[in-house]
Amino acid sequence: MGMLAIDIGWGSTLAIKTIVILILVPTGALILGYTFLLKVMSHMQSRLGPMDPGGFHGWFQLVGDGIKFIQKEDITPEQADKRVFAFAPAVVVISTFLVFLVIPAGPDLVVKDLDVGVFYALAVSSLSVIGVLMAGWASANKFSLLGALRAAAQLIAYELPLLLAVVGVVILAGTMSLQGIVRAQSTESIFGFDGIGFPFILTQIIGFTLFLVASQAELTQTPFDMPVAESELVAGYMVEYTGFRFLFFFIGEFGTAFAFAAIAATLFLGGWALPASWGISDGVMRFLGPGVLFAKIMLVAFLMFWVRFTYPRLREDQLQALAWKFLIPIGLANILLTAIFKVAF
Amino acid sequence: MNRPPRVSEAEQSRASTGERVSAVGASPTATSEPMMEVDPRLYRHLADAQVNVELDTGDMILNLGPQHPATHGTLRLVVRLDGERVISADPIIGYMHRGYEKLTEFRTYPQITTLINRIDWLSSFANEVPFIDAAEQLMGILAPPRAQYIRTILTELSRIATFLLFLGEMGLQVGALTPAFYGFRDREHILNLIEAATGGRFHPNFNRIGGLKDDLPWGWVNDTRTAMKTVFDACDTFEDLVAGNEIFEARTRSIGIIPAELGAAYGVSGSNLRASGVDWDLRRDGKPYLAYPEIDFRVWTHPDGDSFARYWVRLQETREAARMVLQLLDQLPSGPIMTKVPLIIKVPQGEIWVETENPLGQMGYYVFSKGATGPFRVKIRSASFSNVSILPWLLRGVFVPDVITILGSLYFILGDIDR
Amino acid sequence: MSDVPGTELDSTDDASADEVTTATDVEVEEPPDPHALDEEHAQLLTRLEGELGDAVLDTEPRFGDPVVRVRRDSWRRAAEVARDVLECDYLSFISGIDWQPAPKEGDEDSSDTSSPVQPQEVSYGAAGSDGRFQVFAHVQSTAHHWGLTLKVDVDETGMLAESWVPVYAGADWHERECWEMFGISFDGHPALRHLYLPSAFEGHPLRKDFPLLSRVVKPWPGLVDVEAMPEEPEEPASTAEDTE
Amino acid sequence: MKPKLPGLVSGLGVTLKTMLKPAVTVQYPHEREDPPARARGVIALKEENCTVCMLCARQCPDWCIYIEGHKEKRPPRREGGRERSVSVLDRFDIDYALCMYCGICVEVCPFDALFWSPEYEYSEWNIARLLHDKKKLGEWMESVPEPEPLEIGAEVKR
Repeated sequence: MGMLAIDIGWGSTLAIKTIVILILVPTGALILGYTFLLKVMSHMQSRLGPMDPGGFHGWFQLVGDGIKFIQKEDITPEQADKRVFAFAPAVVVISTFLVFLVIPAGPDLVVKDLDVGVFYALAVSSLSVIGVLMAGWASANKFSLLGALRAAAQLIAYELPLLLAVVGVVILAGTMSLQGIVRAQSTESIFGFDGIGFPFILTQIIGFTLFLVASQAELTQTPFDMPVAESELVAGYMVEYTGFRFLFFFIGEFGTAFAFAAIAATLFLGGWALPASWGISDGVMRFLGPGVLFAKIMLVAFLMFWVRFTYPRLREDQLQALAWKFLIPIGLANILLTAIFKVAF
Repeated sequence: MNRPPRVSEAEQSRASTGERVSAVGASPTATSEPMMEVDPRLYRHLADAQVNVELDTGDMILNLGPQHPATHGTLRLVVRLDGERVISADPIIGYMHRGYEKLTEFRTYPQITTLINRIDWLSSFANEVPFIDAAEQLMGILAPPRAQYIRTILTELSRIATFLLFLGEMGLQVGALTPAFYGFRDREHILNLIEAATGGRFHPNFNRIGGLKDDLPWGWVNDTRTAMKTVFDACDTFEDLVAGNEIFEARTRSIGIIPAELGAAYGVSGSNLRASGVDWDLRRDGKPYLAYPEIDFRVWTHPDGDSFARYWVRLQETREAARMVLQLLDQLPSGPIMTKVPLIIKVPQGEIWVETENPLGQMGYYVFSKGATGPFRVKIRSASFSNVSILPWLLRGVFVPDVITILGSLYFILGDIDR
Repeated sequence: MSDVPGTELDSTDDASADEVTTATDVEVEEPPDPHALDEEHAQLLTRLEGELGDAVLDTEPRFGDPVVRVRRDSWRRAAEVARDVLECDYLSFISGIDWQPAPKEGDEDSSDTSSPVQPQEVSYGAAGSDGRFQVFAHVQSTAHHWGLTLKVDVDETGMLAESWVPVYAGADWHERECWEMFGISFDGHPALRHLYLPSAFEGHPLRKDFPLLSRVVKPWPGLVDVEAMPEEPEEPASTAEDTE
Repeated sequence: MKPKLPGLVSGLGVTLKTMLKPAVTVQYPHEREDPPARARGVIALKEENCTVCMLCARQCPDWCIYIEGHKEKRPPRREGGRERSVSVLDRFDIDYALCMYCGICVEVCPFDALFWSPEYEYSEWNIARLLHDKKKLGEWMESVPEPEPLEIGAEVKR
């Protein structure tokens, strides 16, 4: 890890990295939330979205919201299970921060390049289910209880398709470490032509769509946003939360969206790397990498939010049927297909 | 400029067969909860509604409302749930009861017209029409043809405004955020038209006994024609965005099926009943009123009687209303706006029942007059009151999200229920 | 149009029934009687009378809509006949009416003309009535698009009418509202409880003797009058009359 | 009929098209949408026409017009004629917190003293200030538009 000129030892580099992650996730959530939830959604609904706060196109809106939430009174319902109620948002947000440990943003801009990177990322992302259940149960409110039970059923049902979608990529790359996958995508070539490297989306288009659909469900976004269905359960498990705790949930929601977009970009669109044939040295990539990754994240996030703003919501039994009867068989078929291609070529 | 109706062939063919989803059993038997057998297709989602006894979890009583995003106002639905499935639903109304029938006993006729357009505030012009018609018939006078035509145009405009809001709103009930904004955006054109002619966007107060308060402003007819074009485009957008959407169809097909006989027994009217296959529209079948006999229009029905059918029928009726407005504009006669009417209006003794086809259903007034400047008693029959009275039967054995879909598809207004 | 049998002949009602138009100075030539029934409704009426026989006390067409008053004990039977024989499967509404004129609120000479002054003597509507309270309903046919209005008297002591819930499922709410507003209870109704008003509400608002409370609280701005010239004698409150 | 794309795809098309089209919203404080001439925004009082006949106060369903007046002696029009006694307006308040903008007062006034003006920006922090007195109602007079021409085919009132 000789990134910096002077060697400041293992401990402090880790400290710097955690600080970077602690800053990166909320800002990532803010940027994503601002561009998509405020600006893109409004333009899709033929309106302008916030224009006044912060002068140019209301960029200060979400920062202002954050400050507003912080200074808001923090209400705990009287019959709530106090400790569980207080701790639930933390559990939801922890899983978001943990995911960013393995996502590479440059040749060596990664906190810890685990060999089981993909497996770790998806395992950690399912931690939030516990937080959601805790929130729903502890706030002693019928609506939030309903929301939490729906969320639990949904998140568990969609872990499997999420994993199956990723297995195809792992077969093609031959490794589970994200850095390795990124390297594979930039160096390999498709049938001899290596002008654009080999982003796995080209052959893994089924895997990509499966991953997007499953991550929509993980993020409880509109085709699958039963846990937070405004017209039914008002705000699902977040009903009783106000002030700073609600801010946690907000960061959790958009942070996870940022994380899933990052994983999708890394696995399918080649992550921070540009194709090796373009001959850009690692030194330059160290600065260029985060920008490229950010652009790809924005592309994937646009797809996710575009679907979120257009489609109505499914019912949970239809959602479960979709997962078990439709997505999982497709995931398995995709794996089989990739394996055959891998062996054949 | 009459555009052919953009209707998918499947709906077209099934709608024209006109067969009605019939309740196999006889009318409701004499038990408190009118249990009855229903046609097997309907029973599909009722059948697996039996309480799973072996788990024997206690029922949870949930209050949907009066403060709830899906209840269009202050309807309170006390729902007994077993898990996510509704065992019994009891709508509690009256949070918005303003006591109109008592108020009418202390008002003169002009004052009442300003009040009654606040019953169904979305299509407020349409509320005034039956009352004014009743008073005019009692007095034996008839509004001049131009006034009748302008009244019909404004009624159809308020129908389009109400339905555009519904087409967007229904998307929101089922979870899509965007259609609601399209509904409001396109409705603005219609409200601007109504405001240009009458002075008020929501409460026009344009009707007088014997005619209208004033004539149309300059250039209003051309503005209306261009507005009708945006209505057709809006309907096409909703067709693509909501009606054609497979998720929307999955959420609304065969949900909340109202058999025609039971709907009639409960007094369900308007698009809700036409969506169950009943070919009945007061503008064509009832006593002739306003300028409807002079124009030809098609009454849309749908055989299924489920939430999707109600959405589909209202979508076609919006297009039909836009075509009707264009016809009316072409045949708009010139002439006076008001007949000779005494300054202080005294309606002679008598009673009359007048009902019209309002956007939400059939609205009627039974006016008793004893020759004073105000009526003796006015019975206001509002459409949403009966449309909502079928909820206890309709919501049995239904999932919670489907409760919201059914509430959205019945499309009631709280002011209309509570009067 | 048979006359109102037995009960005190109420002249004003008949006078206006056949006198064609009463609008003061609208000169219009003699239109056909506005109340005439078209042959569809006339035939409907005869079938109903044939079916119910002497249970029908009086019928009177009102603007093309037959109004039929039936005996108290055959109210539910009339509904069954309407639904089965006349195929009127659509229940429009059921409601009540209190024929007693509202007492003149406030003192006699107060020049409060905010609400219209109703005539004080008692007069009944079409097809008459033999008491203060009446329940009336309107039913229609979804297939043949005809309809009729049925009325029944409710005696002031019992305040009881037969419930239509066994015949029309939709009658439930209408009858609850009628019970709540007039105090007419319906036997055979599953659960007569408040529909609009809070459960602790006593009194029946739509009865004529129930005051409109919102008006009692605030003085009427129209009561104020232009002060007379200081030295002139107090003018008679003429301005109040002519505006009536 | 354009080829029937599956609903899911055509729905996405609609939102994308709308995203690229300009927004329709009016940024209120900076841009303003002026209401049509007939909009019933506020009621203006032309004091000279008012003869304190109290008709508007009596016909108003919301009881929101409060009038006080007194009689005065005025010199006769023609010399030698009898002295005229004329009612003079002391107080004419309209409580816009109660008013429902029905327009009965404007119509029932026999002396054309009340007019409609499309002005709508008179919201207040304190509800008591919504009681506009005679002077304020007079100020609204110049925002009353000229009666605009009617549609063709309309009978021009004599």
